[in-house]
Amino acid sequence: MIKKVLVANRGEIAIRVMRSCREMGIQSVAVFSEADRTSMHVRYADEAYCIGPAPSNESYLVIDKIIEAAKESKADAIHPGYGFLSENAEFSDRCKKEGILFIGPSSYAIKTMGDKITARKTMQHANVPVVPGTTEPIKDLDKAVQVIRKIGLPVMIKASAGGGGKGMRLVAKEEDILAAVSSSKSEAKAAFGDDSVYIEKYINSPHHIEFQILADNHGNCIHLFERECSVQRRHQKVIEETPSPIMTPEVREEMGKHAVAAAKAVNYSGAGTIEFIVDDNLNYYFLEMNTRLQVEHPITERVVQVDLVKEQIKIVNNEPLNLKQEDLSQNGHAIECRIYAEDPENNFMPNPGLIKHITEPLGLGVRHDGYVYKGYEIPMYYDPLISKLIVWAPTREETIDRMKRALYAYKIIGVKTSIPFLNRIMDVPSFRQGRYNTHFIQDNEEFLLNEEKPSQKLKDIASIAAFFSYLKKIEKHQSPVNLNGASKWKVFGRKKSLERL
Amino acid sequence: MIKKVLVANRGEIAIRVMRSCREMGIQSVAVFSEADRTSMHVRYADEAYCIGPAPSNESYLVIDKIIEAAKESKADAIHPGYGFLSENAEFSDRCKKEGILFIGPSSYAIKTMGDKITARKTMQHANVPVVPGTTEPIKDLDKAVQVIRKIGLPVMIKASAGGGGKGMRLVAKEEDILAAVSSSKSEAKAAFGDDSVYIEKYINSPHHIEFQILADNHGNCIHLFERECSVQRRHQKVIEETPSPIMTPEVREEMGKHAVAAAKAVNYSGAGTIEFIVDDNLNYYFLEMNTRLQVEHPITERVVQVDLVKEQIKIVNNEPLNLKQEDLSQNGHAIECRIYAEDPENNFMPNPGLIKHITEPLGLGVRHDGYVYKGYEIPMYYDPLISKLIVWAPTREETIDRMKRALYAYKIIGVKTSIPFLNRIMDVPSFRQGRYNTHFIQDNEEFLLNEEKPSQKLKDIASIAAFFSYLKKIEKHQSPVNLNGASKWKVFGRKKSLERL
Amino acid sequence: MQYDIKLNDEQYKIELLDLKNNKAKIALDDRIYEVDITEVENGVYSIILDNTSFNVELVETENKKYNVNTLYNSYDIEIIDAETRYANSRKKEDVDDASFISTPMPGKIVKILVKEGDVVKAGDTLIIVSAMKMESEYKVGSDKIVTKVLVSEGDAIDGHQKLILLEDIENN
Amino acid sequence: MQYDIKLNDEQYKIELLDLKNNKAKIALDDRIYEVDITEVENGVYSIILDNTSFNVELVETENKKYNVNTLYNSYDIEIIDAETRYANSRKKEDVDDASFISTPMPGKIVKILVKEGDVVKAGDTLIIVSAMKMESEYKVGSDKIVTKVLVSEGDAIDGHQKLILLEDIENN
Repeated sequence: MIKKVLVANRGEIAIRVMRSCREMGIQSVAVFSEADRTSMHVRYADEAYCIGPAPSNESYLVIDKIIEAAKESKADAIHPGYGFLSENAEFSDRCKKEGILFIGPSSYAIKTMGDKITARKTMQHANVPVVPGTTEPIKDLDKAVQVIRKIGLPVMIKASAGGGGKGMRLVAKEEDILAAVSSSKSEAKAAFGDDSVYIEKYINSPHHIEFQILADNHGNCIHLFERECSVQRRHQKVIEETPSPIMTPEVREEMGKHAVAAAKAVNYSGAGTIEFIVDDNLNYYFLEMNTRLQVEHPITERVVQVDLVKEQIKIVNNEPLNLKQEDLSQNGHAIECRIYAEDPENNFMPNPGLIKHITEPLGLGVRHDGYVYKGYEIPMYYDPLISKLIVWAPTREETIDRMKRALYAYKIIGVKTSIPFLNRIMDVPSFRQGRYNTHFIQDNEEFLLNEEKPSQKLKDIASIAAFFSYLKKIEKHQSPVNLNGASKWKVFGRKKSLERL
Repeated sequence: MIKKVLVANRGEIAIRVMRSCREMGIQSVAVFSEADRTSMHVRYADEAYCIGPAPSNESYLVIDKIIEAAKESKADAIHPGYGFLSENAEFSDRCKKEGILFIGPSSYAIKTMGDKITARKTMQHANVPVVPGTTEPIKDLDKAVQVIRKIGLPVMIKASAGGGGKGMRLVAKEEDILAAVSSSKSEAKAAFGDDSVYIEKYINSPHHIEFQILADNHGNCIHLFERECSVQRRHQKVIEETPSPIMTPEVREEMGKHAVAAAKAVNYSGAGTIEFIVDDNLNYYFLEMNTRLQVEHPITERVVQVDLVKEQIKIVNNEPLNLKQEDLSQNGHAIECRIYAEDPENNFMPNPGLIKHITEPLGLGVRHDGYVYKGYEIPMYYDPLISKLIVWAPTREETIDRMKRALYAYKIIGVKTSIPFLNRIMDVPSFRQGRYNTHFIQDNEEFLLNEEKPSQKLKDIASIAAFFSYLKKIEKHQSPVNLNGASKWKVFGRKKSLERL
Repeated sequence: MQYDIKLNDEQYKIELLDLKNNKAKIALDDRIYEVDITEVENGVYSIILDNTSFNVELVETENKKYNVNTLYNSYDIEIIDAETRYANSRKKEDVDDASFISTPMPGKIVKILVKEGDVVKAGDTLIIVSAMKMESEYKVGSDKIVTKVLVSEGDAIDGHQKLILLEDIENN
Repeated sequence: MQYDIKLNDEQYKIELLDLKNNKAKIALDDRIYEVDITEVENGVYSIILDNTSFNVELVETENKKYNVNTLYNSYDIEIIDAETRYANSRKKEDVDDASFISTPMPGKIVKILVKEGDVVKAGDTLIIVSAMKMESEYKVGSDKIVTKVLVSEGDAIDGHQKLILLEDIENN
């Protein structure tokens, strides 16, 4: 039985994991870089260990330091969160070797799913549909061209070792094939030291739909239905929802079965996600598997009413799953908005800095998973995710209304955030109607980035507030500190008071 | 269709109502007393009207002022919240007369249920079980004594016009009858101007269990199951939960039917609560009806997955209920803790004052309905409720664990609160086991009020924090302001720095 | 430099032995602590001692007096420096022969039952104060004379504000 | 007393005509407002105008300059008082002939591509800065000479910090 968990992460996910630990009576251990001494996860944890300088590759990514902290704290298990070491096969192995439980899958599952081509082959073996394309890395330029002609245009060229869009090329026209393949290969070589590429049929107006799965060490594997993640900006998810507005019960059941088959094909254990690319006719193809907890896991938690972190821990405790596929259902609708410290008006430039004020949204149907607080300075070294706003209601329409209500009440001063941008997404007709694909943000860019024109009155209200703030400062400099908050102020020759301002 | 709602209330409930309005696209109007200019409901609303001085009887209780604000703002409807004018039959009538929709029942329902004896009679008529006792007000002392002898001891003597425990007497022994009746009558006379009393059989180890009902204007009436409210201190609810840990499906169904019958007996419209007193053998008796939204309504909202304020508004809009009794079920478990500004160590004395700091609990399964913020001063004129912490989980046990986790993260500095007291309730074995009745707090007073003895280390940690705060202040006075936060400080002759402290 | 520190009814010596960035070495009587301490929010300290993470929240209630909260405990802590020691020694004598009525919290004066010059007996109610709908009676602990009534009925008052001044009867 | 106030690119006259408790009468050009205004939290104002409730949140970014937020809009507002006017008139001439590279946010210097004395052409990248895992290239807008490089590779920098000083070529 796990009694103490080291969380090898920071930010909102570290706290989210620790909350479930606390509910289970498990002690939590934080690790932190020198830039994170004041971070909330350090304050929330029972124990805290400094593991080095600010840059991740000198702290959160250094396996030796994490293991050392785990040993010093006598932690039974390590939860990697998402990002950092969460999909590092070596780390999974190392934990095993050191006798520490890794709250995640085996290195075999991570490695198999981590290599795109191996994953494709494994899925084909398990009869999980994959995007038509090559199953072998192609090193030869001529071969690539042949294959593309066979599959038929348009196609995507992707780096075998790749990720994050690097080495990826879309080819729509015959005459662009040669240039695209060669630039993809050279970019892959530069980024990953391996110029292997593979080729996939390009799906028009694609939807990104993923299935959450849970598998225990006793051969049980279930899926917890889908998440629709097509609202993306530069391949980064912005908003997720469940159920998917385009899904049908029949396709859901089929895809769920394939998701379970995919997980079983790698003897998966723990929580994982099977990502599919889906076209408008609900043809679906395996895209990849994320062998960890996802950022967007809370929408599934709400709709399926399961605590995924607790399930992860129970699985590592060797308990059999007590959730049965036939008992699970989707209950109402949930949407997650990711709140980033970034400036939508300035090309979404990250905007780290000091949180001068924060009002968090609360109330019925609202879950807010964050970590920043008033006076906290978001460091520039890590992901600019501030928090996740998760909203539930019985229907999709009411969920959107509730999300707008929550965004209305969510205020952060000090850093720019994506809140106004997210609010505008809720107003886009095609989003309201649930008719959108991964081109959604691109297609609606103009509407989304066009700030509402404020009225003269609103501008004057803003001016008045600034003016009073100025007057108050002036007053403070001109009169000595007064203790009861009420002072007489005669700058303008008339008796005026700025009390309570 | 209602387009604008005036909320004739303040504090958390005003905001809770406005949140649902906002989700429905309804404008909200706040009213506020002079003491409430900075209150969150004024900030949250679309419009705000000052209605007089701080004391409630000069502002929130003055019907004319509320009506005037409603007219000036052109509000279609008034939501009274709970307390204040929410169960005032005259107010309901007045709204009707002025052509403003009252989001609550008719004055007939309020009046009938407001008078205990009329309510008893009406219930007997509707075959709803009532506590054995008198159905006529007893003015005569001798008559009272006779009746008591007939019912058999122990009995409760209650004021007909009463409420809040005033005029209430428990009589256990024959020789105490005379004194109890006469003191009850004189207290009733003084408090309500009416010395009528009635007599009820006293229920040993009673449970307070109430049923939420909803009734529309088309003859539909449903119940949304029970809430267990037996954790009380001086007749004030402290913690509520649903489902009740002592309930059986059979009794629940029976009680639900009686609750619906009770509401129908007064042609009820809107949301209401039928309170029952229940003994250890699940014999249950009608106690009273609350003809308004209850403080504890959110636990029902979570478990039955309904927004009760939206339902209230839809009913007043003359829509038929679209919830059907047969479709409703209880989903998991929810507990509410009421967080008061009071000092449990000092006889629960109200503790108004300035909120110097607040950290609200967040995360999976947690709903927090509050209204205070950092820098807000809780006024001394109103109820000291700061917020309601509502927690949900699939099982009762997990809900308690989650509540403890939420209470752990909930920090308020500046006023004393009931948080540590509530946390201790979660640890009482009989609470954990769900075996408790309305004597619970009294029975466990010693455990509940005994603060955990801190270790020497913990006391030293506290001393160190105070000491640093002191040193920091000293430093500030001795050296000029420094802008980059890092200063050299040589008070002790050695090179030391207090930077970042 | 050594200070006295009072925690509730206990008193210790406290001394800062060393400080570098957030790392402090502190002696409390003969207990030596090496802590990593930082004020993360105004009045909120994060302290790491032997890798255990503590959160402490405090408010300065009066000059050099703090109300300090750890997880579920609350302490009144006072730092006694040279200045305080001097002030205390001066105050000593005249503390016992004067007296007053005050309330622990803000409220409103409902009723004043005495006037200046009244002789009151131990247990007599002098004043009734309401706060948050609850009325409390404030009584006198021993026989006294009312020397001054500082408030009127209807006044809003702060916590710890002097409401009525009293003197022992022997002194008059 | 009348002030100039700049909101984004617009400029108005602003004057406080009357103030009593929270109630203020204010002129903005010829628009007169009577508002109930109160700072509810540090930097957060609640303003009631004709019974409409507004929430405004602001941060002083520089002396007399504010970033002000209403519901979904954000403004840069500057109060121009006599002092500012004087300072502005003095600065005027030497603004145009000097220039520099800075970044809008804190970050870390990844690479510096120029050294002092280099002649650079419009569009040349001078420096690469990373913040939150994203690298940005900072280019020069017109032909210039690099007069000073104020930072080194690996340095952590603040937003708006001057990194490289430039001068027009004609001046040399």
